[in-house]
Amino acid sequence: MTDLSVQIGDLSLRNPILTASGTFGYASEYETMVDFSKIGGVITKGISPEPRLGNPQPRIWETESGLINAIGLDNVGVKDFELSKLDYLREINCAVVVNFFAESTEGYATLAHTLGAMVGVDALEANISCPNVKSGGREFGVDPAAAADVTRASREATNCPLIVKLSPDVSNIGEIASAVADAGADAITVANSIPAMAIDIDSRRPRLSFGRGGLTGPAVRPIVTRLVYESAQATNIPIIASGGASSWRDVVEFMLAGASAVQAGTVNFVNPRASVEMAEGLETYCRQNGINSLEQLVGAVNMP
Amino acid sequence: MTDLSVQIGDLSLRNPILTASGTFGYASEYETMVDFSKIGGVITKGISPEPRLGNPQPRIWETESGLINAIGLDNVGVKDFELSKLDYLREINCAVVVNFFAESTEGYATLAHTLGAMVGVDALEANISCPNVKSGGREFGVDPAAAADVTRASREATNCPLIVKLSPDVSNIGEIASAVADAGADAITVANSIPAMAIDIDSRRPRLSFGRGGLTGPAVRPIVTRLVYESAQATNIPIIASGGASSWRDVVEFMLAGASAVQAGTVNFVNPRASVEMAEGLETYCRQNGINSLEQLVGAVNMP
Amino acid sequence: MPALSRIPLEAVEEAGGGCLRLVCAPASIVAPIPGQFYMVRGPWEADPLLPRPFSIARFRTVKDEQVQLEFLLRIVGRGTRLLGTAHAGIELDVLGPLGNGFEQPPGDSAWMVAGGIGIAPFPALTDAIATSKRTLSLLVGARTEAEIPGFVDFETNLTGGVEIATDDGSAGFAGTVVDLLASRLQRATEARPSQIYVCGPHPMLEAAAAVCAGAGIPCSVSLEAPMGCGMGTCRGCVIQTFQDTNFTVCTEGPVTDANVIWSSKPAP
Amino acid sequence: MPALSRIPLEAVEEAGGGCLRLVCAPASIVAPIPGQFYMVRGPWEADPLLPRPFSIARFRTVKDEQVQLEFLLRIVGRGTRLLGTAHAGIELDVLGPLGNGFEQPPGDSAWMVAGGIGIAPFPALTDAIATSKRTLSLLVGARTEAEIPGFVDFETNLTGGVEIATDDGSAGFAGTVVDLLASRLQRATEARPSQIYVCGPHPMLEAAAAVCAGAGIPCSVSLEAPMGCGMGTCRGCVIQTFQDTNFTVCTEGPVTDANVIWSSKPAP
Ligand SMILES: Cc1cc2nc3c(=O)[nH]c(=O)nc-3n(C[C@H](O)[C@H](O)[C@H](O)COP(=O)(O)OP(=O)(O)OC[C@H]3O[C@@H](n4cnc5c(N)ncnc54)[C@H](O)[C@@H]3O)c2cc1C
Ligand SMILES: Cc1cc2nc3c(=O)[nH]c(=O)nc-3n(C[C@H](O)[C@H](O)[C@H](O)COP(=O)(O)OP(=O)(O)OC[C@H]3O[C@@H](n4cnc5c(N)ncnc54)[C@H](O)[C@@H]3O)c2cc1C
Ligand SMILES: Cc1cc2nc3c(=O)[nH]c(=O)nc-3n(C[C@H](O)[C@H](O)[C@H](O)COP(=O)(O)O)c2cc1C
Ligand SMILES: Cc1cc2nc3c(=O)[nH]c(=O)nc-3n(C[C@H](O)[C@H](O)[C@H](O)COP(=O)(O)O)c2cc1C
Ligand code: FES
Ligand code: FES
Repeated sequence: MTDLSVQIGDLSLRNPILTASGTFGYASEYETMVDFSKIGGVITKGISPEPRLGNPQPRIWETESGLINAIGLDNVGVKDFELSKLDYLREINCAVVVNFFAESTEGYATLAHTLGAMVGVDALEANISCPNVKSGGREFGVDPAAAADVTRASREATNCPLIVKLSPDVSNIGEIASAVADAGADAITVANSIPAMAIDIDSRRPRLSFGRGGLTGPAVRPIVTRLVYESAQATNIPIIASGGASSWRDVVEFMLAGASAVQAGTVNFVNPRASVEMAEGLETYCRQNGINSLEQLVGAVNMP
Repeated sequence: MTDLSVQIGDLSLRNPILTASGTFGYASEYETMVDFSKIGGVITKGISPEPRLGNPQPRIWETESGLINAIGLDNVGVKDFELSKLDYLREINCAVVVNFFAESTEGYATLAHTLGAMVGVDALEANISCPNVKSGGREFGVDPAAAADVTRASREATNCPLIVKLSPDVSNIGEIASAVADAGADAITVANSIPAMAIDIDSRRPRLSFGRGGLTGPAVRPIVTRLVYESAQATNIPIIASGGASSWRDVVEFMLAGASAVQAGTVNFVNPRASVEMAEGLETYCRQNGINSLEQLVGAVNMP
Repeated sequence: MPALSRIPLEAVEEAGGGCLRLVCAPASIVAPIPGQFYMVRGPWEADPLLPRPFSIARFRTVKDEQVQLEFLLRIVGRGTRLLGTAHAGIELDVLGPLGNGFEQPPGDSAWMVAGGIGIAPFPALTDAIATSKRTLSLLVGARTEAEIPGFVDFETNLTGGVEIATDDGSAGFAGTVVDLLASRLQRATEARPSQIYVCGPHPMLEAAAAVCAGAGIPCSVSLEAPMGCGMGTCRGCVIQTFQDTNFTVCTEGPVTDANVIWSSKPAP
Repeated sequence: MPALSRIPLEAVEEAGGGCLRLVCAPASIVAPIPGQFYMVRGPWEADPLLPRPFSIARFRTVKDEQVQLEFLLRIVGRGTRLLGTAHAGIELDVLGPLGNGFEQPPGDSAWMVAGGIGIAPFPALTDAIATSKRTLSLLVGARTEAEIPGFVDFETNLTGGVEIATDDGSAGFAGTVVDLLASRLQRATEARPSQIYVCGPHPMLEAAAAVCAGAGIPCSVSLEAPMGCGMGTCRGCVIQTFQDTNFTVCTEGPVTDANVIWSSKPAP
């Protein structure tokens, strides 16, 4: 059997398929659908220092092959996460990555410290790129110095493997990727949803209560593939692709572009079993093509 | 009848529908399909100082609700444009905008001077954002100072109305928009195609010979709508939306976000009559909704 | 326990009032509870992307414990248009049953109040209540006569009768179905129902809930909200209750007691 | 003069070798020239986005000067899959006729050489040449017998006969159809054709062109390239000729003399 395992800092994954933050709840929701032992890991909904209700309706709007969301980081908060969600996550047979965000550099550090110390948390993913909240998030993700600061502060606060999730709407993602790598990130996720907007021409109001939102789904995959490629050219730390992956073919494509792992996000809504199907498809593909180690795939695109 | 006319600097358009550069050839190709007197204007394929063959095959690849192209600015060059294309364009009953690009600031200025002096050319659109060529193009479009330089140089070289076409892959398009406005542009086009990439997992080569390409079509519209909105917040010069418009509804949506005119691009391939249908649909919409002047639409979105 | 099944479409039929009946082939799946819903997607490419939520309109168990699902739908946008032009033989991806369904009424009689396509869950509810020999009435409203959805042969079980309301007065009561509800509750001749079930657009539910609260009759509503996942994960369907808490329509609803969402104090 | 027409699909049929016949309803459109093509799109949403190019496989003029178009297609990807599962009654957007078609052969006999679905334009070409009483042969190749496309009832006009080549030797000549062409040209018994028409994948066209050039027989190829617009504007289909000039397949082709694209000097 092909070895699909992936090492990201101190985090070991059985295979490179992770479920993306905000698209897989706290895992228990998919218990009847997903055999967790078939995927690499789950990434939780973004956790904040305090619980958040999120934005009012409407929060999602579908566009051509894409989805715009402005959920507003509706989450249970770190306290309730530990009390009511972590027990379940501890028991599932795959890696558990906790996505988190705060409104200040110190906030990130405090939360990284708290979450990183929880038994059952295998890695942290710092969301420095959420387009859907008024403060915190995206402003850290578009400036290399700010991104490095948040990374460094979080890094110093915990020994837990640290993934930093970047913004896609930058002209030079390589610059941010290497700033974050230098500041101590074990890996980067490329990328969060792409800031977007849709307007109801009848009411003349945005389709989402928040105004803007983040675009995800197959529509954005070609853009994210390019961002993954550019990030891989700029840094040596592992890259986790996130944006539009819908099948094992897309997983292979992202890996060829330079990703070591791939997140299944919006596709979970289209097909809740997608993550397992992606992992199984990847395995079959590797077996049929004589690929013994994923290193033979990562970054193996032949550019002209 | 509703007055759909639009004024962009000294350029008068009968209505706000323009055909996008590179998707409408030199207009004569659509003679049997499009009644030019029903649309605002046509924008030619990008013209360069010398003729260009463009990139080898493959040049286009379809993605979910999108198209990636790396044509490589295949065009007849300015000399042959004047000799063999301009006579036809002079005769058609709508505005003629010539898209152009060069490899240096001086190159832009020289070409702006030459093209701007040609009888029959109603406006120029400077492409400072093409992702599909090795030099020239995009590097001007992601840096406010460089964008301003090219704009200023072109502005000083001609009195012809000057539109500058921006890059979408920037974190702060407003900054570039206002730099270009201050440098003398009459209008900006928001935006060119979004840098993207697709890989053939069998050959492990990019789907396009050039490696990367630009993503267009409905997939990108929500991103471009947001960019139009942000540009409109940052500058007072007219904005021309370009990216994914497929129906008159999309035209209204772009106008609500802040666009004064809208380009029909990839949709011409889906339906060569799309530009006329968009103009007709807009007229009906305005008539049915008691809109006497497009000023009632432009930027009229109610943000939260 | 929701499951994801690929089920061939057996028939697509006009159901009156511009609505369509989608009948699935019998499949080895668990039976739903009336009021539960499914996320449904046809075999198209990535646009439209997401499955669409539909209430179970009717279901029956056929030979070999196979369950046959039936949906009633109104064409309003891109996804329903494609489903409406689908032909027998294509395969649907059907995720469900999802959410919470209706409970049996506490007493002998119950009313169902439908706004337009809000009638969808009521044939199944009627089937379930009819077995318990209760008196059941249906109040159904639409903008105009032509838009009144078909009744899919469940009238026979509507022992309490059917009343129609049209906004334009083209058929039955002239006014909204909530106006009809209020006026019927005031009619002296009418026995008061032990439970009122309401399904329709959000503002109609709120109005009906207020009428029921005023009359002191338990009101069970089936909520609608834009849905991404149907499983509680995307948080797209979450609404805020009068107590400023989140209510996840797909998992805590779609059916819920109205006073969970709106203050049960009657409007002043 | 290309036009954009919305034409109902009258029938979808298996045509052998895994190919399908799409028959359009008669429409008031101009008749194409064999070898021309159409950009075809079904009534789906924005994915797949672009119409797909298909050669006119056959056409006939029916009563009231209506023209009935027929396409032959192989399912290879997303767009052809959707077209293949389309059902009679749906409407297709059909843009064409586009590009340049075949010319009549200069002499009395001609051969048609098809690689797989490259057979598509030849029924129409056969119809057109058959009226002029010339001798016509078809050479058709596929990887294996099961993939040989059907002949759509035009064998009767193939007065020169049909020869088959399969890569795996499962039927007819063992080898590629270009090998078959070369070997047939060398058979002493065979009358040399005045014109050879070739349709198939690009490398096959190039190989066939070299064989024809070696034999000194005019060779007309129908080129394939990814197409966006079919009208010469997107520049997606442009290939470079041996003279380093651009050749726009959709408007200068798809049919062209082979020596416009490849040097007519036979391979050394
Ligand atoms: C729990 C639940 C159960 C349901 N049960 C049923 C049922 O049994 N039967 C049924 O018919 N429906 C039911 N619905 C509603 C149904 O899910 C929606 O009608 C359906 O999802 C619409 O999908 P669509 O793709 O056709 O519309 P979309 O194209 O996705 O549009 C979504 C909504 O936006 C509106 N819209 C679309 N485009 C525009 C535009 N350009 N401008 C303004 N508005 C626009 C549409 O009218 C539609 O209401 C249910 C919903 C829920 C949440
Ligand atoms: C002038 C002209 C005439 C033609 N006439 C005919 C005709 O008469 N009959 C006919 O059947 N065809 C014809 N073709 C070819 C036909 O246009 C293509 O087969 C069709 O466009 C494929 O569309 P699709 O959506 O099914 O494939 P797509 O999904 O768009 O794929 C395009 C190509 O890429 C390949 N591909 C798709 N996905 C992948 C992947 N993941 N990895 C690797 N490769 C992939 C496919 O095999 C296909 O060849 C013609 C082409 C031209 C240019
Ligand atoms: C409904 C929704 C909620 C999301 N919530 C979060 C979140 O809480 N934190 C985060 O970092 N990313 C969040 N994301 C982004 C996803 O994790 C992922 O990066 C993005 O959706 C792109 O991948 P996809 O196209 O596969 O969905 C969310 C995305 C969606 C669609
Ligand atoms: C095939 C193709 C060729 C293009 N060529 C040019 C060009 O020469 N110059 C330019 O400025 N933009 C060019 N563009 C970009 C378009 O003008 C337009 O900005 C873009 O396609 C986005 O709009 P759309 O989504 O409506 O197509 C090209 C786009 C396509 C698809
Ligand atoms: S639909 Fe996703 S949480 Fe309810
Ligand atoms: S297909 Fe667009 S130029 Fe030929």
